[in-house]
Amino acid sequence: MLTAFAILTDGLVYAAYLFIVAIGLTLIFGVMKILNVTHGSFYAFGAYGAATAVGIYANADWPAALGFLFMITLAMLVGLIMGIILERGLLRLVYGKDEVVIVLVTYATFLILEDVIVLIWGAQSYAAYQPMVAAGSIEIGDLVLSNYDILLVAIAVVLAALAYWALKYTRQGRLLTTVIFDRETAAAFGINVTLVYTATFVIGAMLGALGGAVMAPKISVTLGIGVEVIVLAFAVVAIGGMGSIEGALIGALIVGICRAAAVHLAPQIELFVIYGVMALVLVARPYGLFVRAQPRKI
Amino acid sequence: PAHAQQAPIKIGIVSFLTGPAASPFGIPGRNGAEIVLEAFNAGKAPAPFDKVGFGGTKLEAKYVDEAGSVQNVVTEFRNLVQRDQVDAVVGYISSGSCLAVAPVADELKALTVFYDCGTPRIFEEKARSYVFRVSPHATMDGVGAARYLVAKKKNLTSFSGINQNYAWGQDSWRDFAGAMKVLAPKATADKVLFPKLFAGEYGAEISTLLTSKSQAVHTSFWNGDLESFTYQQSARGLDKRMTIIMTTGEAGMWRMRDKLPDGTIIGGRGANGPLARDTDINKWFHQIYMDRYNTPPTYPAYQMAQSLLGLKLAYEKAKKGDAKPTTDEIAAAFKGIEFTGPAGHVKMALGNGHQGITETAYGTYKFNKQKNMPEIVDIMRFPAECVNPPAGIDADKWIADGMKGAKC
Amino acid sequence: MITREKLAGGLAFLFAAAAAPLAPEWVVSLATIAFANALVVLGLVVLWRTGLVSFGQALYYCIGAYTVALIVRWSGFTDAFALVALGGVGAGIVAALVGFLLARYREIFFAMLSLALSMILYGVLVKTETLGSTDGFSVSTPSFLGYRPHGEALGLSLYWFTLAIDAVAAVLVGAYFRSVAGSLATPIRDNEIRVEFLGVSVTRIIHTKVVIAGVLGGLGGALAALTIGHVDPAMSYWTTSGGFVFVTILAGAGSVAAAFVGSLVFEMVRSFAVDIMPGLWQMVLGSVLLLTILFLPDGLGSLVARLRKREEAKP
Amino acid sequence: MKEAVNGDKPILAVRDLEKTFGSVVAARDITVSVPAEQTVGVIGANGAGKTTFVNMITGHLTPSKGTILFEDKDITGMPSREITQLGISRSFQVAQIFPTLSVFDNMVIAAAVARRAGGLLGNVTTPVHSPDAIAEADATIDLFQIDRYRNTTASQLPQGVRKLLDIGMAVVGWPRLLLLDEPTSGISIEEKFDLMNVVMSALKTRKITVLFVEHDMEIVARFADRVLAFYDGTVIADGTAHETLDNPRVQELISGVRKPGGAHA
Amino acid sequence: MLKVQGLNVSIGPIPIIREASLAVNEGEMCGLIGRNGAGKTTLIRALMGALPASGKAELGHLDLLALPAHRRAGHGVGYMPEDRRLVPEFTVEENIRLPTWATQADGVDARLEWIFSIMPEVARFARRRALELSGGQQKMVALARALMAGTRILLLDEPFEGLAPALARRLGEVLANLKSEGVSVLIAESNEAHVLDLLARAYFIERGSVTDKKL
Ligand SMILES: Nc1ncnc2c1ncn2[C@@H]1O[C@H](COP(=O)(O)OP(=O)(O)OP(=O)(O)O)[C@@H](O)[C@H]1O
Ligand SMILES: Nc1ncnc2c1ncn2[C@@H]1O[C@H](COP(=O)(O)OP(=O)(O)OP(=O)(O)O)[C@@H](O)[C@H]1O
Ligand SMILES: [Mg+2]
Ligand SMILES: [Mg+2]
Repeated sequence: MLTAFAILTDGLVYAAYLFIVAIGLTLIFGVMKILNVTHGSFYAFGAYGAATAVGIYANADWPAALGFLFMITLAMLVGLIMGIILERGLLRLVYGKDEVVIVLVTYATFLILEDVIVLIWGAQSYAAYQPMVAAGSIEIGDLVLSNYDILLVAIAVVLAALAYWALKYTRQGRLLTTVIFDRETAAAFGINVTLVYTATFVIGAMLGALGGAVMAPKISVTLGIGVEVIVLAFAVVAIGGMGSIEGALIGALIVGICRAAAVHLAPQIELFVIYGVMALVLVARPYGLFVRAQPRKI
Repeated sequence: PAHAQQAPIKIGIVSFLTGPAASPFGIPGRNGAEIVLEAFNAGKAPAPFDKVGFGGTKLEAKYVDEAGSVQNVVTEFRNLVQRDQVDAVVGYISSGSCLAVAPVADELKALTVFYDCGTPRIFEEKARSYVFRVSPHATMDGVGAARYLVAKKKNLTSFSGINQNYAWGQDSWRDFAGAMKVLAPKATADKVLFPKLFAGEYGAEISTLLTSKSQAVHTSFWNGDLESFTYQQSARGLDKRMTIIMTTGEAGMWRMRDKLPDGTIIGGRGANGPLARDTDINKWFHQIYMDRYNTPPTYPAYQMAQSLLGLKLAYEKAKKGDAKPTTDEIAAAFKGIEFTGPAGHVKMALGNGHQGITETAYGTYKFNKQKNMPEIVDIMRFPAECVNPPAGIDADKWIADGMKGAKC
Repeated sequence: MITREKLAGGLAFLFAAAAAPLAPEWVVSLATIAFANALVVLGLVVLWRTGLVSFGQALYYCIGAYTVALIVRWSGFTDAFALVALGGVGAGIVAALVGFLLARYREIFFAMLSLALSMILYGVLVKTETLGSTDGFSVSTPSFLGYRPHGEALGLSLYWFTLAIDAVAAVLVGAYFRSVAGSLATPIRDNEIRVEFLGVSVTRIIHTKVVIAGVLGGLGGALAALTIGHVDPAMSYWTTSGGFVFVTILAGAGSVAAAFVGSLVFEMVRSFAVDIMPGLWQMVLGSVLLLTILFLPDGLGSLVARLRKREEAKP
Repeated sequence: MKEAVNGDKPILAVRDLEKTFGSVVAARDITVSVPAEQTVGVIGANGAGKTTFVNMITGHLTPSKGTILFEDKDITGMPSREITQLGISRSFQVAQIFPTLSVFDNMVIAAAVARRAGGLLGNVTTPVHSPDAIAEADATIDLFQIDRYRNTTASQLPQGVRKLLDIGMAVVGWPRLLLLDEPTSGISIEEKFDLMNVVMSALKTRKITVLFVEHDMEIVARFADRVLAFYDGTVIADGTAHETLDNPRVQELISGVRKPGGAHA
Repeated sequence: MLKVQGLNVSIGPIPIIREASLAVNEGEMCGLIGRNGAGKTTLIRALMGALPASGKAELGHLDLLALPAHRRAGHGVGYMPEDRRLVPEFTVEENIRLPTWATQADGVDARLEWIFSIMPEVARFARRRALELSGGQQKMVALARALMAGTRILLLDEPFEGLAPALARRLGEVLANLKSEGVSVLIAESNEAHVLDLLARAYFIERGSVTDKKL
């Protein structure tokens, strides 16, 4: 019983982590058809930015809640700036090229940014645990849960709801669907495609940075954290169906619960869980759980 | 005057300069090399290491990144030897790198000293001619941890392990669990967890451990993962329920400071850092490192220093007159050499004189609030012959057979 | 019909073979690895022409390498010809099996599924402690039909051996590109419906390509195992695949020769970057890739085409 | 209707065909048999089910009900590539070409595929640029009068030329049954008749049975031996071109001709 | 209403439209007729901003070419691309409403009502998703969508291609009647038979050059 409860909570927390990490990626893919490897850099920069912020606020002795907000704001600011620079300065030049080539552009950017981290922050690692410590914990039976983890789940739920609502029920969301389908038509019917692209990429970048920021208190902010995140996020997004927000949510839940169950019940298979689940889902549904409708061609 | 003209001796230093292993191991290792080589060139190392450079000839270092695939590592090794014509290579942190480089080094007849990689397989699988490792292999870490735990926790009935799912983590756990079987046969291994390397998120693992009845948990995590695990577990109070044994904790304690829970059992892959004895040469090394980098040297720096000291001695032992000794002569001199460095007394006792052994030490972590400094208290030392297999016996087999012949 | 390309390729091959004894050893070994990896890249080119990119080509690379390594380890058999052939066959069999699955996928899903498959192999190998887990294990030096070279001779033999296999692969893949099945690559990328209505099974053609790329990947891995003398599970890790895709883009899908040139250039750039900027080599690599994409959108291979155009423009 | 011309079996026999998409009935109760070498025109309102009918015959859609026989072989539900291999080929309402290849390459690949040795090895061992395939491709390009665009990349083609290329790619394999879905829509009026004349007579010479969907009644009247009229998923008229086009329901619902007899200006 | 003068359009290095001039008066239905490859589509796409163009194009007093592509629809320009381009996951009705989402025009419901009244067959499948429609049905929806946006001028690229003659005739008459609403129409056609009798005026285009021709 306790195990079942633990699996559920651990799964939820892990799913929240995956979802927060993947949502920016799936958004950018969904709209721009770009499999954005730089997402790992956004995550890393967000985390480093957050660690810097936490360093500032820990020294300044601000209240914890304020510190947390400061951390998130600073990280998202980092995402905003990076997003604008990359989209306006680089991606703009390669739109229309082969999908794979664009993936490689983002990969190259990612490589460069990895070293930019070294130039800015050096090779040492940073800690930002204060917000997590401040959040405290609650005890449920034998289990102790960190309130910060519960906060993460809440953030994920809010993000998912916001994104779903924004895409399905707002004017902008529907315009986005048009841009996704065809840029030229969208422009011909009055949609500012350039702006949509920039906005999407910047929002995606900010979400990536947000992912890094909220994870920063839990982890050691160190070189290479971006690499791990990329594949994880790709897997979640592929399971859910590329570009689908609800898919990313369900994908994150499936992987989260499966992984938690594996750790508790069969730790030896933990390493395969994510790829195993991905392979199984893709075998059953070749294009992921949520597929975008294809027009009739004949 | 003759040797003022002599071309410098070139040494290739290979260490992680980028990637996740750079900060905990690669950079301290590299830094250790830098200051020690500088001291050698200035002739300022304490006796018997006080000759300028190696036997009077200055040294020149070339630093190479170990990051990348084994393929890249081997290619860069060849480049060092064949393109840059270095006289010796000192380096490597990953056991995979060492295993791949060893045969190439022998084939190219290139003198190579491994400084941090831990796998005992290097000299167990095959006799090596030009490859040396001054630092003891990793068996000592698991055995030492088990001995310390058993000595400190009398009524241990159950323990768990959380180790990274790759060779280092698996080997570390195998050694520790094997030693526990010998030393505390009544205690059972409960949860055996192997999260992915660099997983970053350990929520489910911590829950599993929280719901277990173990009194201790063993981990060979390092840096990023170690810190993430430490922060996450302390938010959920795992250390209040059981003692954590961190076999590489020493390398991370200066960074985690008061976040590392008091009472954690700390190892440093030998008597390194705060676990090292208070000798003159240790004080010297600690001082020059502090002076330059403003932070105490951690075990990779010690391992690098020990390796360079060993190489220097071997070189000088081989050197006859003014001529540069040949690689074969240095290798022959290196075999079975003994010396005392910052991390204590080294004896090249295993692997036909190619593999060093030293004593090891474990202690209990305590953050000294007054001094605002981490401390290791309750240090227990284990002689080299107590935690290392005797010559000619494979480490795994030695543990499995009950660690026969251990002299404690 | 001997075209100028073929002639140039043949001359380049002869030059590469003849120049080796004069070159420093480290150049030869670097080139050997580059040319072994080039086979994997060639496989990716075969797929890429169909619009498919595999982020899991390391699967076959690793299988080729482990096939060789395990045979050597268990039987002590060291003949390079047989070993490399078996490496290719082993990877080919795996490719033929997973091809039934992979051939249904396109675009990013093809890439992701192949990535997943290679990561599953990675997981299995990491879990196999008897094979050294992530540390891997060594492969003893090969023999060539009874000839057992050492030292410099071994390096040269491996180099020529790799070059010979490359040449055979290049000729066969070139012929494949000119065949009906090979020329359907672009059509499949452009419009599968039309291809089906021409009476061709798209799935089967893609399956064939998966197998061809798999065999090439296996051959590359087998050669790499012999050259490096060591295998480890990272050969199956996604970053390894990513590296191959990187080289493929660098080389361009334009011609067979580009794969070899691209691979060699990449190895050299990487090695010099590590040499000159040990802490910032990723930045150098990334910049090289970016500049290539921006200024040579069709890869290094297109340089040749440009030169030729300029030449033709001259009277 | 006049069944077989000289006593032999129909080349295409369709019985009780039905196709539903959810609640939409795109085709129902369609029974038609086409004798060899006949040229059949298909007309109908938009959304009447003409394309659906062609799609079922060529295997793109599986009928919900009914059978399709081609030369007495049941091809119902067979994949389209196998049906093509049997000798049925088609063109499309929206041109299906290879946009990144030149017109010539489009054509030569279609030609090479049609005349390859077959099988897996046949595909791999036959070169695509065989003299045969090249000759056939060039001849077809000439036939369709698009040689001006021979080396143009297909994505840059004007809409009309795309359609010609599309039809050319269906014709270049010289099938036994050819289905054309709105071959002339989008093709400028000056070219239309000339072109249809040349193509149709080439097809006649080769004894190819043709079924073409068409909205231009003059073309239908000129080239079809027989005309089927579709409305709301069923065949509402089937007869010679005259019989069908004079049918008052057809005039009201499809051709929009108010006075019987003449097509509109 | 629409005045084009000395318009040049190149795709890459190739000039496609050369010095094209034409004018459509208010409420007038005007043809742009030419054979395949003459440049009709290119000209219209340039007017919509999908291709860069030089020269002059004025809508009323508005300099069309100076306006970024997405701002043109807001000035009452309705466009029907020759390859339809409906958004597959929207319903037919959503596709028709689409331009008004971007421009945030008023009176949308009334206009939709009116469009449905002149094209009752579109109303019949208004709730179906655009991705399943037949070619001709999609054409109708694309026309309806253009009508939604085109309060001042409609740029229609081969609107009747693929429509059954009965329907094509009726729609032609509907378009001709837009005169009463003051909407101008420019119809590109390769098949003048469809439209000739409905047109007030027609321009002929050949190899990128436009000539005025009395009917
Ligand atoms: N991307 C392009 N690059 C180069 N040339 C192009 C491109 N697109 C179109 N063209 C050329 O521009 C010319 C005009 O094409 P356009 O599509 O405007 O013709 P059209 O009059 O609309 O013909 P249709 O009636 O067949 O639709 C053609 O000769 C075509 O080959
Ligand atoms: N895949 C599909 N899903 C749902 N409905 C479909 C599908 N394909 C066709 N339909 C519907 O079936 C009916 C017949 O379509 P079809 O394409 O056969 O018409 P058509 O006679 O070819 O018309 P047109 O002259 O406009 O091309 C239409 O109402 C169409 O919406
Ligand atoms: Mg149709
Ligand atoms: Mg056109």
